[in-house]
Amino acid sequence: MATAFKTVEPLEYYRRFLKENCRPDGRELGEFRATTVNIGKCLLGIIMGLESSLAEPDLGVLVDTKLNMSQQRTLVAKKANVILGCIRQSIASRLREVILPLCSALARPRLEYCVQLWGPQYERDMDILERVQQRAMNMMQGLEHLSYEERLQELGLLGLEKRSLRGHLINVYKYLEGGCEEDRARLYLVVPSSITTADGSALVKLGNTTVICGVKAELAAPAADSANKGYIVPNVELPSLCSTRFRSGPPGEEAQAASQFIADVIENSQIIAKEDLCIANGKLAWVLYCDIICLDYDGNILDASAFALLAALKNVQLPSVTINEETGLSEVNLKQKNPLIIRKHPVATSFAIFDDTLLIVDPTAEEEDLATGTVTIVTDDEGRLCSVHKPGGSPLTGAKLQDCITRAITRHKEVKKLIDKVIKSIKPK
Amino acid sequence: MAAPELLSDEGYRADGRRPAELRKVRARMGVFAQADGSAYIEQGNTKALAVVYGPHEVSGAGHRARGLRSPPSPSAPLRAPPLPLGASAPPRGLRSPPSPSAPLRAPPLPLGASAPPRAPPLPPGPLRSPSGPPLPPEPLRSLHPPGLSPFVPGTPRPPPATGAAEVRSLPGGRGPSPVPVPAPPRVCTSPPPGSVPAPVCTGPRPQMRGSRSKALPDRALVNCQYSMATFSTGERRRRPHGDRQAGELALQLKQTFEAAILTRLYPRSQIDIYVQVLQADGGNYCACVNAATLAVMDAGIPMRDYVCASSAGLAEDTPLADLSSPEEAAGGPRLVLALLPASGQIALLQLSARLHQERLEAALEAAGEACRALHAVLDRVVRERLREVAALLGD
Amino acid sequence: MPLDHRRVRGPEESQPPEVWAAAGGAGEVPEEEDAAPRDPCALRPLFARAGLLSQAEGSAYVELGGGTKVLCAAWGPREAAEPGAAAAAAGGGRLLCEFRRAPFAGRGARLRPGSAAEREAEREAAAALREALEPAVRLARYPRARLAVSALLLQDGGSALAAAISAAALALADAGVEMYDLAVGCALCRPPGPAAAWMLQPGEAEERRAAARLTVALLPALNQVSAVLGGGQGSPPDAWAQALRLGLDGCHRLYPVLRQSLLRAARRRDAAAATTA
Amino acid sequence: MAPPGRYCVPGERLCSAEEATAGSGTYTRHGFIFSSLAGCLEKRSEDSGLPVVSVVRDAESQLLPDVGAVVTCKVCSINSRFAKVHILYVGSTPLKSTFRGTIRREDIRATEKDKVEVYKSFRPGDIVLAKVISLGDAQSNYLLSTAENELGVVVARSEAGVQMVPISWCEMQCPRTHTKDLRKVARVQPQFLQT
Amino acid sequence: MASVVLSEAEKLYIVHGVQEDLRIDGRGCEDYRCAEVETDVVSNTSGSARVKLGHTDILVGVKAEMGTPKLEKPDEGYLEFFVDCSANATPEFEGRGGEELGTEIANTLYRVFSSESSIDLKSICINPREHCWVLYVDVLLLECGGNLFDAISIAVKAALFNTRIPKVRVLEDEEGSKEIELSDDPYDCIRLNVDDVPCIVTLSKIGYRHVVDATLQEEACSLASLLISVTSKGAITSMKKMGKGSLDPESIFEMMETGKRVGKSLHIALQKILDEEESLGTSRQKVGFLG
Repeated sequence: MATAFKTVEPLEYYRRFLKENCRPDGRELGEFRATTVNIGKCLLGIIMGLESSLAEPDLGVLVDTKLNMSQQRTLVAKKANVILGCIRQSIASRLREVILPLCSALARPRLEYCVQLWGPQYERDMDILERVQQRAMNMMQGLEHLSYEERLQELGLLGLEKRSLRGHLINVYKYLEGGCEEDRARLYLVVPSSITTADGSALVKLGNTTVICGVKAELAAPAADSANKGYIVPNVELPSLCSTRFRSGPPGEEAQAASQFIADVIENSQIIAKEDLCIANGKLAWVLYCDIICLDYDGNILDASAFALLAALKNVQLPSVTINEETGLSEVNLKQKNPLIIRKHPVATSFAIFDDTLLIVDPTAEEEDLATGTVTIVTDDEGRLCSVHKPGGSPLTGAKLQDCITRAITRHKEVKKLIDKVIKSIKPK
Repeated sequence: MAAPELLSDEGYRADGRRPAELRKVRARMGVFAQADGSAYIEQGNTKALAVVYGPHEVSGAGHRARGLRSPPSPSAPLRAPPLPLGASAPPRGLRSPPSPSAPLRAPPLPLGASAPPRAPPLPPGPLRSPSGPPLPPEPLRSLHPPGLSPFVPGTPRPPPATGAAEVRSLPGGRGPSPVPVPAPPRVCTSPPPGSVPAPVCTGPRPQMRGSRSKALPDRALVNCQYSMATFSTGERRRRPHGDRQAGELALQLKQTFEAAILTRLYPRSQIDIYVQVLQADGGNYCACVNAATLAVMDAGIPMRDYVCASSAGLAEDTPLADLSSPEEAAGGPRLVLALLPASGQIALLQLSARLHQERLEAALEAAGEACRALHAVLDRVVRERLREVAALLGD
Repeated sequence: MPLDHRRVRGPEESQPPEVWAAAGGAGEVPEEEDAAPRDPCALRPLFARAGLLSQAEGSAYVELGGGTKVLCAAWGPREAAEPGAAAAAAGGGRLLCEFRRAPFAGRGARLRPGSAAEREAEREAAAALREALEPAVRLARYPRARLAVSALLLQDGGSALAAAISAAALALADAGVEMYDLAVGCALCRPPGPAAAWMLQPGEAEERRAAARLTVALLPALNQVSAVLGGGQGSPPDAWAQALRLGLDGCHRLYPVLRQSLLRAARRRDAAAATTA
Repeated sequence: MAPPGRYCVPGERLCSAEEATAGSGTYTRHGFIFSSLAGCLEKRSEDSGLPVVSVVRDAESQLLPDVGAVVTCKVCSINSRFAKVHILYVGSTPLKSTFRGTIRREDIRATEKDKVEVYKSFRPGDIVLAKVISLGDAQSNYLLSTAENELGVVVARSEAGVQMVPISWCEMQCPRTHTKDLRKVARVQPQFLQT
Repeated sequence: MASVVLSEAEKLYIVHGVQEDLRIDGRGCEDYRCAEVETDVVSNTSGSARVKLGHTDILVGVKAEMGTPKLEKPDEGYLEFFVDCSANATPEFEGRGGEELGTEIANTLYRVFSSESSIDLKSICINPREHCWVLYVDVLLLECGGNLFDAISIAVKAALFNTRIPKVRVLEDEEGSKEIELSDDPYDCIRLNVDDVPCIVTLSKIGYRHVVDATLQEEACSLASLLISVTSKGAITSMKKMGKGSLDPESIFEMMETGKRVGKSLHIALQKILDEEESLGTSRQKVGFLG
């Protein structure tokens, strides 16, 4: 997508949306992306493809009812027009070679993004959008004589009906579950997880951003200075697999920063008391290696990582260890396992700052690139701040920051609710 | 100061040598066929190999095109189909690689036959191991110019015109060092017109070997690598090269040969000298220098003179030439001298441990003597080599 | 390890609890280590899905019943990074393969990311992957360009390389790279013992105990073998040949599954066309 | 691709080479046509004999700038000898990643090549239509040409930062400041000149 | 890897020749080039060998050093392989250039020696989970004229055959602290039994046929080759397909058969030489690189 922007001034183009209080992917500024958590055991593939997960029995779907469809529709249409406007103004020539790329690159994705939000049954809505597309085509010379369908053929574009299949699925969810949720994070999926070689694992999907966290527990002697403490070793990996922006090889800056951030969160929030990890004072303690790997990088990696870490720790099962008195050797009983004690539930919420004033929650990769700054706020159950992470960027007034914090706290509630729901859903098994 | 036991009361060294005596030196030129020049030298138990590539274009790109060069004879394959080769195959089949005429296709592998390894190519002479029958007539189809000339650097007498001209005219005397095995019809290795591009080499990107920017406008770039086989030393080495010491020695080698080679003849080109210590028993660097000298000559690259290197030390006041590793280990002053014998110029002098300046004279003198002695030996090797090559190319 | 400063430091060394359990006597018994000799020709259920990552141009996920989970992403032709490489690739594109193992992928001790041993293992697997895929890709169609595939092993339940090969082929096809054929990977192993028969798609435990292992990759439509990689206890050629046949047969049986997943992906893409145009 | 027809995967045998000719996304082996893409099968029957079989994907098919292709690119730097550009689209398909290209001075226009000045033809930031004339060699990258009437600058901004309007084949004008700038302009129909 | 550039015509020439069972140097498809083997060339190693196969020149040194057994195999010693593709072979290998190929070969050797039967590792264990011999097998590639793997495997086998590990006695004094004593007699030493050490046979597919012991030029013509390690008894211990091409199953089966056949005779020939040299003992005139 990033390349597609090159033809229109990206920021310029973006501001047009912000003026309309909407974002290219159809969300409003204060709107989170679909969030998915995945703990327990079943195909990881399910989480990544929606349709198969319908089969999943313990599937909780919560759809926001506030955002009603008609409003959404107009939004979409508006957006598409905005874009076409951009194109019209930014191009002197109406040469097909120029317009077509731009339309296909800029306009169509926008239109289609929200296709899933209305079933094809709404004839009228389709008309709205078809019209938009027609407009796009009228802008192209040499096609005036053709009818709309013919032009589609000519240009190898698809009629919109064909694309709205995926819309069905989402609707199905809507009907499945009428549950209502405070915020605008539209879709929560709850499917059990996957990695059996890890002692605990979770997969979190925040829109497209997908992060998996696996926790492996090992035994080691505590550090000399803190004899009664165990270790928690977080490690965030951004492999080249998750986005072209990362090279393979040793962790880059962003990965290192993320690891450090997670480490700070763990440290500050006391998510787990390290004392709990100590088995024999000064002799033996647990080491929790928390490896967080990003599978699909579409922005807001910090929120996802923190979330994944929490969820993974939630379902860690440690074997019981006893110190044999006479031999002094420790014995591990792998049969008998018990969960970790999670003291706090820190939740991270990230905002992107536009032009020093506009705040956008849960930024996508695109948005992060364009934003003038970002800020991440971590709060715990009592709504206390665990960490405020603002790596430079444009300044932020105290009031704005306060605003962020309040939003973060509300966000925390929902996420907490989600986690509990997840845990409950997998308890029976 | 030097430990006393370096010299017995009778004035003999630990290995029975006299103070000024060298260890047994044995050398051979043209060990490898594919390199432009190569040589092997034994000084006592110290064994070293040297290989020379070039002069060639500095950027690696041209190099990869060359790929591994066997002696170039571009049209050979098309002109010489396998069968005719049989005719030219030597009668003494077993020791030649199987060729149709040789009746030896039957056993899939004439290994057993080849057991007492190939005889040295040299005609009788003090430097040759006696074993093995003499070499077969060389069916070397001499499409390529003779790379080696009878011209021996540093010799007072004027070189035969042809040879000398040879060396100067064709860049780097690209001629292969003729190997005693009958050369199979070579498939051209320099890309002929319309050749397919090189197979994507999984090896290093050529860039890593010097880019064009390193090319010197007025002379050739001498590029050296010094490496010691992991098994060459008593204690196993972890890496053959790439450590600081190896880098330092490579640099010294480079400087030494920049002094000796007539680099002005090859502007904007590169000459690679790779030395490899196979077995280390003192004076490794010296052995490498001597081997490299031979290799450079084998490659037909003009030099001012031989470069002969030898080490020397002192036991009390008696200078010791050509130290062995125990003698080196014994501590005491030790200097390494690289000499251009004819002119008597010093290419490199390195003195470790401190030493009073008038005692330097003695040591230096000893080293100088050693170098001159070595020069005599190397000279003999070269001349025999040339005679033999001349013979091969003659008929 | 060298990369320590790039990652959050942990203790110098630590042991997995299994070690101590063994010391405690109670030898751990992995559940899939079923004493009952399973049908050697039985394939484990395979779940494959193509086109699931938003950022990658093509992607695929393959999971085996054994618990092996591999995620693959592929990127279509890019400009070859360095000019020298471009020259080398003038005849056709270059295929760059990467293979990574998640630190928690293995049973027992955690694989320390960035450690020399780990890098070595990954590099070797990557090379094997490349050799298995190269014959399937029409590199000649992409002059001066490079194609990239990177596989991430999330969990190793045996037959990891085979799964990676299949997944990588799917990812490439999903990315719209022109290929002669898909590549289907399949692993076998021979348990110790004189008369033991080769079995298809060994689980992790079986693989660990195996006397000999073999991984084959097949281009099913062309019936060409693109990878043979195996070793272990010596046995006469015909035994290996028979193992090879078994493996190839396994590939043929896996093919439909992969094919279906790819078709589904293609339909899906057309249905919701070009969300990433 | 009006009706969603048959889908196929790489290596799938489509038909024998006798009954059709191989189109895009396919290859021929031992007298049969195979698919080389995962996509939708398309049979377009040419009036001239055999139908063309090809396998098509939607927009995101992986194509490269090929010799003769018309590409849309953005000028990123110029000097007296050539202009360096980023190729963004091949025909009407956006590329996944930009490819670097070069428009040499002598390839800018067809006539009076010797009089051409690069800076009078392109400026950094311009959107240019060009044609690929060579893939280049080890050193250079894609070589492009604008030596045709339809090729050249299609989008350009003036110093004032506004879209300029083409007024002749070699000039564009800034609607705000009315200053004229020299460009190698792609021919555009008059009816679009005022916008 | 070192490679030569061939024109289409030259490739055609080679391929056609192979079809006729005639190769550019006059060999048949199943013939090896003349190989020269000499053991004990580097005196300060436990065992060494040099193999010259056509233009491929390999030097292998084996050093036995004392180490601690691996955790999973407390009662066995182990082998360590290291392959140094020195710049001697080709300037491309200068610096770190040869490492990629080096590690590839080393990995292959590990796989070839993976089956426990190949060498009796228990015999080189001194005392369980404390001391054992570690055999560092260091391969030095001096010149490569094709078919590296075979040449290297031959050299390795020869070197292992030549290896002599000093006998050691473990003395245990009263407070249980162990002491290791090296026997000073150079002649009482452990020899390794190399009967089951496999050799690698690389079969390169050229046209519709496959050849063994391909030269560089032939390697340039072959898209895919199968690497098989065969024991003297004709058992296959490992297989690997190499190269960017693919093979059809039938040809693989043929190749395995050929590989077995050739491999066996290879072993016989090699063993013959080794025994010959052995019989000569110290009287043998060492030639090394002077020959």
